[in-house]
Amino acid sequence: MSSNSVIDLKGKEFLLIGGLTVSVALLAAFFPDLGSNGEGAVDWISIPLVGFPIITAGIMLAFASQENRSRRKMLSSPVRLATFVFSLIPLAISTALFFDWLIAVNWDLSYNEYALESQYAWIDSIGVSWHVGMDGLSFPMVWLTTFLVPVTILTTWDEKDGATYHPLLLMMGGALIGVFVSLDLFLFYVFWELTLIPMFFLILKWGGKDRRYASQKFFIYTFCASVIMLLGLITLYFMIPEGSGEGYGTITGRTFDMKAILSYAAAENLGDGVFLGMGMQQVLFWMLMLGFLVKLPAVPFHTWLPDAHVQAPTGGSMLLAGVMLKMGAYGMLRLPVALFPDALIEFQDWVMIIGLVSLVWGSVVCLGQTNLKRMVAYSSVSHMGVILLGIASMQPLGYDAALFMMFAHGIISPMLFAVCGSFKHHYHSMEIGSMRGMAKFSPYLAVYMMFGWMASLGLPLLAGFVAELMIMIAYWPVYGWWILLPGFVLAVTAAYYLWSMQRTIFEGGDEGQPPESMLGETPPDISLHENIGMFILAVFTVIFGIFPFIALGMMGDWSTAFFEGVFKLGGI
Amino acid sequence: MSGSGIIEYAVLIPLMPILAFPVILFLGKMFNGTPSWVKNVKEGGLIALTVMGAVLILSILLIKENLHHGSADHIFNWLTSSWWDSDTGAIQKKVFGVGIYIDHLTVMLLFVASFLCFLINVFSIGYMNTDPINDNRNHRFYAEFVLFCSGMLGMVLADSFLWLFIFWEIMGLCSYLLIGFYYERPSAAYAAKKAFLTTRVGDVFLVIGLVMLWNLFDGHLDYSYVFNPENIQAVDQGALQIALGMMFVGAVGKSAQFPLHVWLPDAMEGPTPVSALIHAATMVNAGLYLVARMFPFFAEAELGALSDVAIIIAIIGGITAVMAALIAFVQMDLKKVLAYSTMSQLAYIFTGLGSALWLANNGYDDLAKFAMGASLFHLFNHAMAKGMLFMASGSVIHEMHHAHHEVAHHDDHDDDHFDAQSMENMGGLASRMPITATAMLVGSMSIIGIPFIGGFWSKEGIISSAWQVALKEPIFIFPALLILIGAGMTGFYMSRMWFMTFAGKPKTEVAEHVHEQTPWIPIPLVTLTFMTLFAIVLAFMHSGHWLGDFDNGHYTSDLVHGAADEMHHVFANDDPFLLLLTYVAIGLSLVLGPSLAMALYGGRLDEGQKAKPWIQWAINLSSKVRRSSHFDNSAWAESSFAKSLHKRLHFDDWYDAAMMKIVVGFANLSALFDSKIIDGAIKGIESSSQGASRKIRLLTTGSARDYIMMAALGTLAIFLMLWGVA
Amino acid sequence: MIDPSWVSGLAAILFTLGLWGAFHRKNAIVVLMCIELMLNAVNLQFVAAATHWGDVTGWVYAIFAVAIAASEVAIGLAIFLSIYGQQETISLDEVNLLKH
Amino acid sequence: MIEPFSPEFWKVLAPETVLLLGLIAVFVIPNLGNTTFRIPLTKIQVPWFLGGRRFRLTGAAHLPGLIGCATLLGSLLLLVIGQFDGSFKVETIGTGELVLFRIDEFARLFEMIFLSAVFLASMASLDRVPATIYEETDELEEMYNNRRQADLYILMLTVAVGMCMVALAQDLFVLFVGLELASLATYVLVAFHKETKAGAEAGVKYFITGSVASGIGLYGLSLLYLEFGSLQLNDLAAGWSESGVLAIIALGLVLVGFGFKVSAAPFHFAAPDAYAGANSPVAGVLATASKAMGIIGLIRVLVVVALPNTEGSAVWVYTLAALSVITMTWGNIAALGSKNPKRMLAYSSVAHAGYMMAALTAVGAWRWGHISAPANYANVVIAAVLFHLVVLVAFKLGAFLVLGLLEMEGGASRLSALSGLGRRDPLIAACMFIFMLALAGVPPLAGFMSKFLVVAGIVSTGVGDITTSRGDLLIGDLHWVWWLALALFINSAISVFYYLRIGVVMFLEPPEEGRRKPLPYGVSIRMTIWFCVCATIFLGVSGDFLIDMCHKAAESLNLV
Repeated sequence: MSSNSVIDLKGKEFLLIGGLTVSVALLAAFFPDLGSNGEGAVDWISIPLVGFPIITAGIMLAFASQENRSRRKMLSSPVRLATFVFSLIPLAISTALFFDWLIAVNWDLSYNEYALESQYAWIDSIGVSWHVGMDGLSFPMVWLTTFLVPVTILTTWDEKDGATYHPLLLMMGGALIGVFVSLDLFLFYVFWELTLIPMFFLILKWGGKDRRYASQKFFIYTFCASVIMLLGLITLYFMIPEGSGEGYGTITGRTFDMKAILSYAAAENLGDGVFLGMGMQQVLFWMLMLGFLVKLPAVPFHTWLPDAHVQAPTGGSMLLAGVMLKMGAYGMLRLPVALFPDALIEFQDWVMIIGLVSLVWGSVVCLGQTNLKRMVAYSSVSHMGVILLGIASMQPLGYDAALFMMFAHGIISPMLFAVCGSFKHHYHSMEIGSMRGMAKFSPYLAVYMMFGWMASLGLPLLAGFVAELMIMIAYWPVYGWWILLPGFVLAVTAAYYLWSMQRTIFEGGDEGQPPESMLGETPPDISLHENIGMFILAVFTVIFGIFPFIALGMMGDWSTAFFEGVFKLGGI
Repeated sequence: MSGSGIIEYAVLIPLMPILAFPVILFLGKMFNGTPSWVKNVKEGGLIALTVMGAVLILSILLIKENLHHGSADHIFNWLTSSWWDSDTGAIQKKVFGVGIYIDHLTVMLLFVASFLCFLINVFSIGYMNTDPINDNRNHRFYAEFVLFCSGMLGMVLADSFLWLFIFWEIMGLCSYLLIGFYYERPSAAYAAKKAFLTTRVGDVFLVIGLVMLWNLFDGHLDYSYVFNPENIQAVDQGALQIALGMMFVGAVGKSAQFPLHVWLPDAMEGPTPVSALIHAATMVNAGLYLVARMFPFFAEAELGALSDVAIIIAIIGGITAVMAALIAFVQMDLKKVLAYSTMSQLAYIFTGLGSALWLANNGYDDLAKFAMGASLFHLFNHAMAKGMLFMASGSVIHEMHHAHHEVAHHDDHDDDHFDAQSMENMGGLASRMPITATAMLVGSMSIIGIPFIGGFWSKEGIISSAWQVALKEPIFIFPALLILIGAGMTGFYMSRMWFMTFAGKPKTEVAEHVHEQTPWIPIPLVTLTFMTLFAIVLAFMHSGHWLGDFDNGHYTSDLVHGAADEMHHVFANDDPFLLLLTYVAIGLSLVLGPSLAMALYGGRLDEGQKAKPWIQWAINLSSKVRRSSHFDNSAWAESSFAKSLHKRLHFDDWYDAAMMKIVVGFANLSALFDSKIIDGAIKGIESSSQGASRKIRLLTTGSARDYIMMAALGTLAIFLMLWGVA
Repeated sequence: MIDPSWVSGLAAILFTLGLWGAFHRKNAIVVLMCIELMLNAVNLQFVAAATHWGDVTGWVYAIFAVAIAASEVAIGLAIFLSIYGQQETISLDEVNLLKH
Repeated sequence: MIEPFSPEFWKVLAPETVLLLGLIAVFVIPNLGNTTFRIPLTKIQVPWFLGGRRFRLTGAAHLPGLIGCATLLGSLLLLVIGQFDGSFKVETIGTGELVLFRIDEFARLFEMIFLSAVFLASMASLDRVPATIYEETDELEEMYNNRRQADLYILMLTVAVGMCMVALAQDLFVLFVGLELASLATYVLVAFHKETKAGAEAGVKYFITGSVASGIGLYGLSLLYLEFGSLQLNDLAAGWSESGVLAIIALGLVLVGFGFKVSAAPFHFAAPDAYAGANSPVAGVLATASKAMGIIGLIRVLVVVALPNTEGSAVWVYTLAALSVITMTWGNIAALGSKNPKRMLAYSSVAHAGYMMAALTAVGAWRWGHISAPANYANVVIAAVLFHLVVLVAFKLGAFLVLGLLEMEGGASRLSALSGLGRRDPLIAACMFIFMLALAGVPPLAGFMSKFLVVAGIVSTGVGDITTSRGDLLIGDLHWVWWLALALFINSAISVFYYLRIGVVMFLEPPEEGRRKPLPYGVSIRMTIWFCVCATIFLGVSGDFLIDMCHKAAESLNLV
């Protein structure tokens, strides 16, 4: 009776293992059933990519979080191993889907067509269905997420309280994939908000000194913006004519089905008129954009990001910068741009200005930062501005650039944050200038820092360069000499990155100057796990830098189809 | 031009070093300190050398096949995207390919690059591996070294401006890494950053230029498309001119020309092989290569449409030539003199290229090809000579270090601030380092343009070409005059360097103990000495003709006729103006400059010291000149101009001030603004809502009477509103 | 017979008085009386309206209202007693432990 | 039409009958004892059983609770079974012209809300007012004895009966009588902890303010009667379009009466005090069932009566819109800085009232002005409100129950009482966090679904069918109620701040001094919390059947 928990402590390992087994069994049992969509094909998305990580992580969390501290410590090593193994499953599946190992997938789709699509009835009364699918826009992001989760787990292997930390990362990954695969506005929004919760906990429980403020700011800021977006979505919902059939509400007669809405909007837009008329397009465009701009984040809605990043644990930062920011860009391309192309054309310059301001402001502010992680966070703001420029360029090339930027930044920025995390972890200081000559003590860390910094400042043959080059190409014909500003940013980016390296890993004389926070101890180099994690990231940065066509082929097909399907001739 | 034969393997030339990069890095990390790794593999040096040897062989095979006509090979499509025409709705595929493009320009630079990379690799094994300061980090040097070679070779072989830029940036990275090789020295870390940032400024413009070019040429950056005369004539010539001007800014940065020259002298913080390879012989030539690559645009564009760019190129060259030479007058650091000399000589080539481009654009095709040939020949000569000079200076510095250690060891000299690179500590080394002294002498003569030796042939060509243009375009008189003056100045500072180092009596005890003893080092010095002297053969082979026309140029193997032609052309030109010019130039560079230097810095060696006979004459001559002239330059040395020369004409100060005060100051302000105003607004909303919350909760007074009163007031309000609506 | 509208007017006045008293007086008992006053106004109104419409339901309503008033008083007094036992005051202004 | 007290009557009102029987049982059974009654003038002692020394079985302290819960559960089960076994049909109960009750989906749904809320609160109270004494003080002994338990459950059952009456009533006066029955019982419930200062004070304030409000409402009813000569909903609705000023005044007064029940600003002032002083399960009932009761009143008066089938008839839309915006903003802003979790929840419940009133405004807008929304939209909006009320029982009550669990070991009136909960009892903390997220409207929880539906309802009216009638749309073409949806969302965004703060306090801050021990166990309160959590998640993830139910209920109002 006096026990503080309903479940007896002793049987918990069994429950844990049992729960996992049950979830795996569920996966296997439902596969032929739940797993088959209308055409009898196997559903590779719903359970394997989305459900599995969330459910397994949820079960592990539910059990691990009930334990007291010492038992959690004991549990953490089997749990994180399990988490790591489980996180490899989605990665294997998404990789296999790309290489057609499981089934032949046609990624060369026309606009508003999706591969591996499946739809199940869910909330029929208001026209919500569980509708998932992938196309050239979402698949790279899905792969990126499946890739980053195991890498993040590996990199932050030694994070304290691993029994709950690593499952949270896995859960976050599942929710993020959910965002990218959902083809139903309601489902999309559900996952969109669901991603906040694991992140909130990651910051709150594993964060730095100001984690209380940062976690709340992160949550509230993005939540505020997304409710405005939700209002836009609901308004849109009632503007699509009633219909019947799968996905249409039995009570409202409308549908939240993204595919149906997109095809209706495209038909209207490509016809004589304008979908909903210009006035309404503009309003809805900005309502949706607001949610995505904050998530992106674009200046002036960016201030949550540095706070969140600086306080977040390394793994949280890696996923936050790697995938979560891209949700904004993804959403923009998926919804407002696709639905309201005329509004985009009308506000092309505004989108460009926001992008440009983010780009320039982010990089200039970077130069004034003294905290390594804060600097990297602002550099993310700057890089995300590039995506807006791509969208504003109104060219498939620009869209490809934006997509590739999302992808490349998704590989590079986790590395940057992993480096920052290692600084924090091993030197207990992220103040630029508080140390000198760290390359002497931590050659590996110095190498990864150098590599990540160089990749981020757009060194050719590393992933970041392709997108920057393409964005400049797409930008010039539309905006001409404004290109000097992105050019200026290229130089400033190099300046703050090099300057920060000069004042951390370089200099210091023959003895080196460890930070005061080391209290006179010799700083260690990074651990094996960090090393492996960053090495994997580095390898992929190089691979996608030298062979960008691996990802760009799919993206290019998508953007071509997108332009054919969305924009009217002579529209610009 | 489609690929067949050896060109199919050309891709290996940049690929092998780039693959060697991780291999050396990881092996080095693994076997660091293992005796066999140090002794048998030279800490990775031999791996690099093997690779570079293979590259050299492959390059020579490739060169052999392409001596007469170029060829090209498409390897794969790097990335594909599309462009949407909003009027027709047509979506056009845009392909960025990867390929190899070889013409005479490529061939020449490929040789320069692979040859020098190989030789400097040999030199490095001698230089780096015997320096205790480099223990356990030479693998890093060799890894970065091969990566750099890959960048240089790749840039030369690339078949489009895009890939040129990509490899260009890789070289930039390696330059950064290698300058900062001794990262623990603040000066090296600073210099590395400065080099990267300064070139980055140029690169930004280069990118913009490329983007403009891409747009002009309908989504193409590959040479085979953009050099097509029809395509060139089809584009807006004004826009093309701006694009080329933008690209030129990139070249200015990379080749350390005014006003982006400040990084090169500081780059000497890197190990000497790096200075030799990157900052003298290869990477700094990238800018020249880029400008030379633009030649077809000028040749095929509308007459005179692009001449403004050509003039700007020449003027920048002229200014830099004189400015760098001036600063070189006062430098005491051996390597810095060479650095300024590099800047100055590169500036010559720029002026030559400017002239060539102007001539090409204004329809003087033959003159243009001559000028282009001369410029590129000078590039060749300069690369060989300067590479050698740097290696020789490295040899001097290295031996000075050794000697310093010896001396300090014997005498308990606790002199940590001894500067092994300062010429004030040298002197009289001619007898103690015969090979080095010889190499340096030949190299200096080549750079000065002493008749018949190396650079003379090309330098004359550049000066005469510049004056040729000046006759047609008055504004060109300015650069032409500058480089003519510069010729004399070159004569002065190169001689000054040589005499201060090798002639006279040793100025310090250390200099007395110097011996030439390190293995590996002499090999490249000797090779390059012969290479420099060999330039006369190349000149007689009319390599200018061959170089000046990238695809169809030809050379002659009939040396006798070639020699006659060349001698006639140079020393007995039919054009009296050019003839006069030649002799003025020779007079300045051969007589005026060196004699001034001799008068100031010449002198006999120590008693009993005897230099090799082919050096001794110069020493004897200098002591004679000095004794006979009694030239006193102290007034000049005290002048404020000299002081500002010591301060490198204040450019560095101004740039640093601009960077630290304006840019960083602005950035700090921005950061403050960001956290106080933008984020402050968010925080303000929060705190004001908290305040509102407190106020609104104060209305809940706790007294039920107030509650009832509020309810009554609410009732009243409801009445009023209902009333109003009804 | 008195015109029902007069009665309605009286009810309105009573109601207003009751409401005014409810928030003007401090003593809980007096406030309770004021509430009774309001309920009495309701009763009057119902009776008057029933007469006006000639409908018995109004009277039934009135009787129910009386019952409601009575139970309200009962409960009210009980609660007041308990607070008086505790704080020795039934001044509504002094019972303000819970606020904001 | 079924005559009252006919056999048919008892059959159709079986759940309510069970409640009444249970009420009597709670009255009688705990009082069974060994007393005898001497027949006067004789010496015959007849066992009388009421009073005296209680039997061991009937005197057991937990008995009243069990009877009460069993009654509520039985009644609830009867309701649910009746609803789902297919035998359900709409019945009216009355005599002659007068209709007293109408048993339709709407009424049944509300009864389910009421009964489940009261049932959960009663379940939780089984622990909250423990049957066994764990502290040896006279006062507590007094408090936890059998009699006191019986009182509590008598009141609970009375509340339930009154509320059911409100749900069924077809005559405004009957409705009001039911409302008074429930209200009077809640006054006592709030003051149940008369021994503590806060409890008694809360009771006083709630009673005074509530009485005034119901007095105002009753006066409004009397005016309505004066105007129409009847308080039958049908008659009022039929006659509304020809009514005069008196009707509008009456409407305003009635609005105040119900406004107090839903705790709309500025009639909400007593609510935070009452919630803070009452024990938590009771506060939970106030925030859910009692509020739902007020909403029934609003729907009956505003939507059923004052919304006749002609355009431009809903004169109250602007009033209600203003009221709703003020209410939600006031509630949220006030909750922002509140350091007392119970007061915070009270303010949040004020805000929730504002959301529902905004939805009702949309219904009114459907019959007001130039809007051309399809007729069935009103049903969608009302369904949304009903859904909100149902799920509110899960997470609002759940949140109060967690506070109740904390009250078992001390107070729960400071935010710091929650601190360290994540460490002390992760499960309960997780539950609390889920409730908070649900209140904030974070998907995929029930709170999101309900807020989503409410906004969807408002927007549906705001958008109407302008898309089919007009080509080029501007923002001005939307009906102004659309802006209410915006206000609602902005408010719910503000609200995240204070909901999240609870989470932060629970998971981040160290426990208070003296609160380091594990929480008291309390099987039944934990079970109810668990039930609430499951319902919160389940209804959020798959609320389809509930939406259908609510929609059917809304349709049974026959608005269209």
